[in-house]
Amino acid sequence: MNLASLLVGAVQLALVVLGGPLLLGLMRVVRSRLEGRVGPPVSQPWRDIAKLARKQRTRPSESSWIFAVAPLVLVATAATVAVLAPLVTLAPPLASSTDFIAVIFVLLVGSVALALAALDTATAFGGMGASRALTIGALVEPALLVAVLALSMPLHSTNLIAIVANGSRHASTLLGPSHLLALCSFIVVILAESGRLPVDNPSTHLELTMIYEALILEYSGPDLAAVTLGESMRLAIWLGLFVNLVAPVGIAATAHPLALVVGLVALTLKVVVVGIVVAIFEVTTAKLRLFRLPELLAGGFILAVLGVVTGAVMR
Amino acid sequence: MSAFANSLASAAVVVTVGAVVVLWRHRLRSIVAALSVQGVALAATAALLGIHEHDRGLLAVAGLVLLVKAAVVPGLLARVVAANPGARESDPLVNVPASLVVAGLLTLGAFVAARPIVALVGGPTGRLVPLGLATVLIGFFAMVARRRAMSQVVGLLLVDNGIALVAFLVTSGVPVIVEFGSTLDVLFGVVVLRVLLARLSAAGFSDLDQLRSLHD
Amino acid sequence: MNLRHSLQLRHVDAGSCNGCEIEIGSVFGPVYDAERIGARLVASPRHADALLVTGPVTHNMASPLERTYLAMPEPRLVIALGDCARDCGVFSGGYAVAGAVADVVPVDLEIPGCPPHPDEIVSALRRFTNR
Amino acid sequence: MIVLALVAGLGVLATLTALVPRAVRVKLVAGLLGLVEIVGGATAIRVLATNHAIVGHTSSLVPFTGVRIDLTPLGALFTLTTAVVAIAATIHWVGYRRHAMSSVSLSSAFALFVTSLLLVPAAGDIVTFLVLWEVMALSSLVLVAHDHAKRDETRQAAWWYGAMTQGGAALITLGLVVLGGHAANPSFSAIAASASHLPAATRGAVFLVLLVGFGSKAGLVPAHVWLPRAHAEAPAPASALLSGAMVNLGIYGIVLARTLLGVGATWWWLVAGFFGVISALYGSLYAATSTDLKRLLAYSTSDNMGLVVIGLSASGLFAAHNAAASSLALIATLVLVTAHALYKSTLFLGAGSVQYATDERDLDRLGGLARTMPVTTAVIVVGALAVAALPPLNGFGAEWLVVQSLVHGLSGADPVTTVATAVFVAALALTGGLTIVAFVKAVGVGFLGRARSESAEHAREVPVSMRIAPAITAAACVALGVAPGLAITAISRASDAVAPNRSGLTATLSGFHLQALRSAVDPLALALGAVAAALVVAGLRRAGGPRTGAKLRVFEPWGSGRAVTSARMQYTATSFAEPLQRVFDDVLAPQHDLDVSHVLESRYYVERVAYASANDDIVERRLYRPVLALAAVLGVRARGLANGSVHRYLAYGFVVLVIALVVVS
Repeated sequence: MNLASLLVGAVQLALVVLGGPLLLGLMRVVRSRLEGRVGPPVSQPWRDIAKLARKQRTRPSESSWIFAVAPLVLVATAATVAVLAPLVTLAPPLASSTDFIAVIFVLLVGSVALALAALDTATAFGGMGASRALTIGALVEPALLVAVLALSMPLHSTNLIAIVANGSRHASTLLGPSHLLALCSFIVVILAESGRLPVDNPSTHLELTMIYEALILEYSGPDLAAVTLGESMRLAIWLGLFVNLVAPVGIAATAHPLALVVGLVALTLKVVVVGIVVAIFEVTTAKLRLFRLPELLAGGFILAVLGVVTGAVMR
Repeated sequence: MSAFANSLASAAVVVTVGAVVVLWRHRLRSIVAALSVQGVALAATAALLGIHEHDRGLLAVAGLVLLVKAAVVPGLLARVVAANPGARESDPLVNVPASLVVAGLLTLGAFVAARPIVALVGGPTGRLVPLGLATVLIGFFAMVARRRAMSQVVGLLLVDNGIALVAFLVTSGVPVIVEFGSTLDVLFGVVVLRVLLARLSAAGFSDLDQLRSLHD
Repeated sequence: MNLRHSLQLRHVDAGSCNGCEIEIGSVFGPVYDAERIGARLVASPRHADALLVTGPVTHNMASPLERTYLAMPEPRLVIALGDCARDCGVFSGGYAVAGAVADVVPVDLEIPGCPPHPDEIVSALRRFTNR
Repeated sequence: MIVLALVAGLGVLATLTALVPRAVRVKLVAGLLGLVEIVGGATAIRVLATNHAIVGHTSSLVPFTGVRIDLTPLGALFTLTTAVVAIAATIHWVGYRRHAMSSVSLSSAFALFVTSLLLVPAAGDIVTFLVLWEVMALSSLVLVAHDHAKRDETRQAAWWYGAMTQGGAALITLGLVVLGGHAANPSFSAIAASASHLPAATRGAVFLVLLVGFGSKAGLVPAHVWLPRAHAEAPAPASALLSGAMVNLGIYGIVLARTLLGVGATWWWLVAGFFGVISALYGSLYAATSTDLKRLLAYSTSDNMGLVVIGLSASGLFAAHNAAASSLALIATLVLVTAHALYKSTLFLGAGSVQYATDERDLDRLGGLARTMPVTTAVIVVGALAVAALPPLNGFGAEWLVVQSLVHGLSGADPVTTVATAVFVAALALTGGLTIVAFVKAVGVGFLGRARSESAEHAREVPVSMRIAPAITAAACVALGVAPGLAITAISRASDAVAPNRSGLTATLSGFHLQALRSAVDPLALALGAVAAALVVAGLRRAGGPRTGAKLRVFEPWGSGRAVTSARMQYTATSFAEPLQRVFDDVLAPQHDLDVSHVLESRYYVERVAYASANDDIVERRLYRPVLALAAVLGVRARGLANGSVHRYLAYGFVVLVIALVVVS
């Protein structure tokens, strides 16, 4: 880990922190336009965060330190991943230990913290959200890890940088059916993990249909700002990883400033495109009932299994 | 990995995924659509093999497969569905998540079971045989696990498509005439089944388990 | 208070005839689209900057209204929407009515009308969002 | 040799010391036991540090064969793990004594149990092994049955445990005796040398017998039924030992079978892997749906042992084609075993503290303990995050290594192994997800929110020794999590004793590095990065807030405008697990019972609605109950044979004698 790679990590972190809420804003704008509305400005989530930061924090009387710590954990884990993951560049700090599974589990720490905090509020909604979010999380896990297994097959390594670098060097890997199947399964995983339609409706006001929103009903002020920021960072990270697994075009192979600029622009463009696609998909889809979700997730799982089988067959 | 190997594998994978989608979706329209996509992929497999081996006969078979399995047969079934466009496989005997897990296990099983064939044929074609075998197994399972008569017909066609895929991959095209014959057989079978289906639904049966009442 | 172009609203129906609710619905619909000025309805008073109250306050809703107000983080605003919220309107003196919104929680802004036109609601909200 | 004799001697002394008067008993026994544990642990550390086994033989003590000691690095790792867990359990015991744990029989059983646990891995021949194994089994049975006079559940647990453990021991004896008979020598080293001359079928049969025997000790499904009962009913220090040390010895036994028999055929490990997968999924599913804290922990033990066996199977399967992945899988397994010992004993000791403070094990009657029992809660949170395999705790490193071995094992694998590996990964993943559900539920419902019962509301933090004990193991979880390098040398030496390490695994103090396989992970860096980021965000949060007025306000929870005054408005453990229970309805087949009674005057008015749902162990219900019922029926039938006539009994004896003579001739 040298100074240059730390700098690169800082660039990635800054991009994810600044860009996460903007991505969320962009998706809301696309949604509004498709609904025939002008919609909020793209910067609206940032305006909300800035305002929330100047409001009062509230804490339910029954809660403990878990409630206070969870938003910090959520943002901190997302920030850690933002620094380490191959988003803008293939040379982030600690490149040799940027492991796919580690990335997944670090993000998982944030989800678990939020679920515990929701149970800590002693409200029915919090428990409901935690129960549903974790049930989905548990059912997503097989699809996710088997997809990772399929992605790791060409190199027999789960090092995320190595996987992305291999894709950028050998385009034929990217077009291999095993890789494509794993990525299809990855889409299901991302929709579920980041609480987008058809898994969860991020703009619902009905408590009884909520999944992820129900977790954070008790947060206010700076806490809510942190949670909003953390969630949007996670969305940006998932989409960023996805686009780099699909098409690692333009990703900076070194920490050279020019390459970094190219990488920055390329990543932004790719994530914007995918974000728009996801938003369009969301407008055209209805939310699935909670008990239909296992069907979707099992579908993701079997795509990943097919990916592994195809990968093994093609060897 | 050559472009040929990659695209051949992709086409074969789409055939298997088509079978999975039949288990995955509830709407009969989607199921028939999946069958059609599978037909296209099957034709693509044949066409790729034909191009690769400069075999005109195989290209002709590809054309026939495209016509029959991607257009005519799904078209016939789609007309049955059109009578009742919202028809769904709403309560299958084995629920969807469990079916999909079973499909996964069948695919893994096919991979193990196809070892001797893969060893015998080898090469970029022979190694894809497990995918065809998986399609056959999933098709059989769809017939067992689904209630609607339409799903059963589709299951049968999945089995047939799977066998066709294996045949293409193993022999790089059975003698053209055999393939012609079997494809036309399928067409004939579907026509008969289509008539039967229309009769059944006219008589008010859609769930095959209801046919048991005829026995009593 | 400068809300910097961001105004989260928690809506409480304190006993309204639902006329105002219909107008609120169209405020956030395609025609008037209050989201473009940075206003948004939220699911929890903890997330809200302003309480959007409709209807006269009935006896049953007086305590929930007050709790909702107290549950909001400071600084907080209350908007009384419609004539009933301002002075109980036609329900004034009804046996179920506890009083106007101002009798239960401190009101910062009143939007008159029965029901108020969506335009008026949007322009009232603009006074907070400065857009 | 001498030190091990010292351990045994002190252990026996501690057992006898239980006879001293009650006033000083616990302190004296605990002191002596502490000495036993420290000496045992130190011996194990010496073996691991020098990489030299302690070997010895004395012809006294046991007739014919004597006692043979052979503490290899592998055994030493298990002894060391046991020693750490036992130290914590003993400290906890000192505080726990109010709960009738200070009686003569229980004190001596506890001492004997700890001593035998420490010594089983040091056994160098069949007889020594089996004798120690039986001592361990019987002394733990006494502990499980501690409350048998008062509680029916305890009696049941003791019956199940006794029957299962003796059945397992019988199988182990059978398997080992076959091997020893062939080698004509009871020592393990002689058996290992001669077992390769056995016919393949015999070796396979012996492996299966040993797998089932040791598997029942490790709590593998379907031989797990004793586990949720025994672990739940035993007093906390004993549960910690059962789950943190004794089940490990079941795993030790399976590894021992591998060292004795060699890697063997593929099908061995497919069978083992099958049981591993079933145990992992079944255990985690029941853990996720249990509402009893200690049952939940027990099922989770079953699940973790399943994962361990998955790792062992992967190691066996990969041995033929990929030595690197095979040895990595073995190391990963041992890392997982030690990690499990630490976090599970933390959790059991913490659960014991909760039971001590509230007299409750039911999650739905706990809650709110984060404020009344902060230390215990913090300890439980660490244990729960570790068992959920979240970084930077030790469970994460273990699970990461297992996944790595599976990923690398795919390289060069034949279709059968590939399929097995894919199934292993899927099982591992689903298990991981379900474990998170289980432990978020355990912590969230059991410790956070509002107290759900009087006793939980008035809970007081437990005595200091009971706070220290789980804190020791929790600290070890954190330490080995962020600095896995501390233990990896010892663990790879232990695995070297079974199969040489070819994985190229090196561990710096802060992480695992697999140079040859281009994978690495660095929990310390992750933790430091996250903590730094969290501090920055905390600073920003502090800087934010309104210019005027209070920055933080404590207010009642939001109940949609209603005053939330009742703890019953919270989600319960049952409701928390309800979505999962519905998803896995076909597997769990829970029993629902809805009883609606109407008022006399009209059917349209309901007087009372009673709803009961039971989620009892389906293996027990569908597999064991019918068999037991059949046995009971046969027993009743057999009663006809015994009608009290002495002549008839003599006739039976005569017939048997005649048959025996015929058979012999």
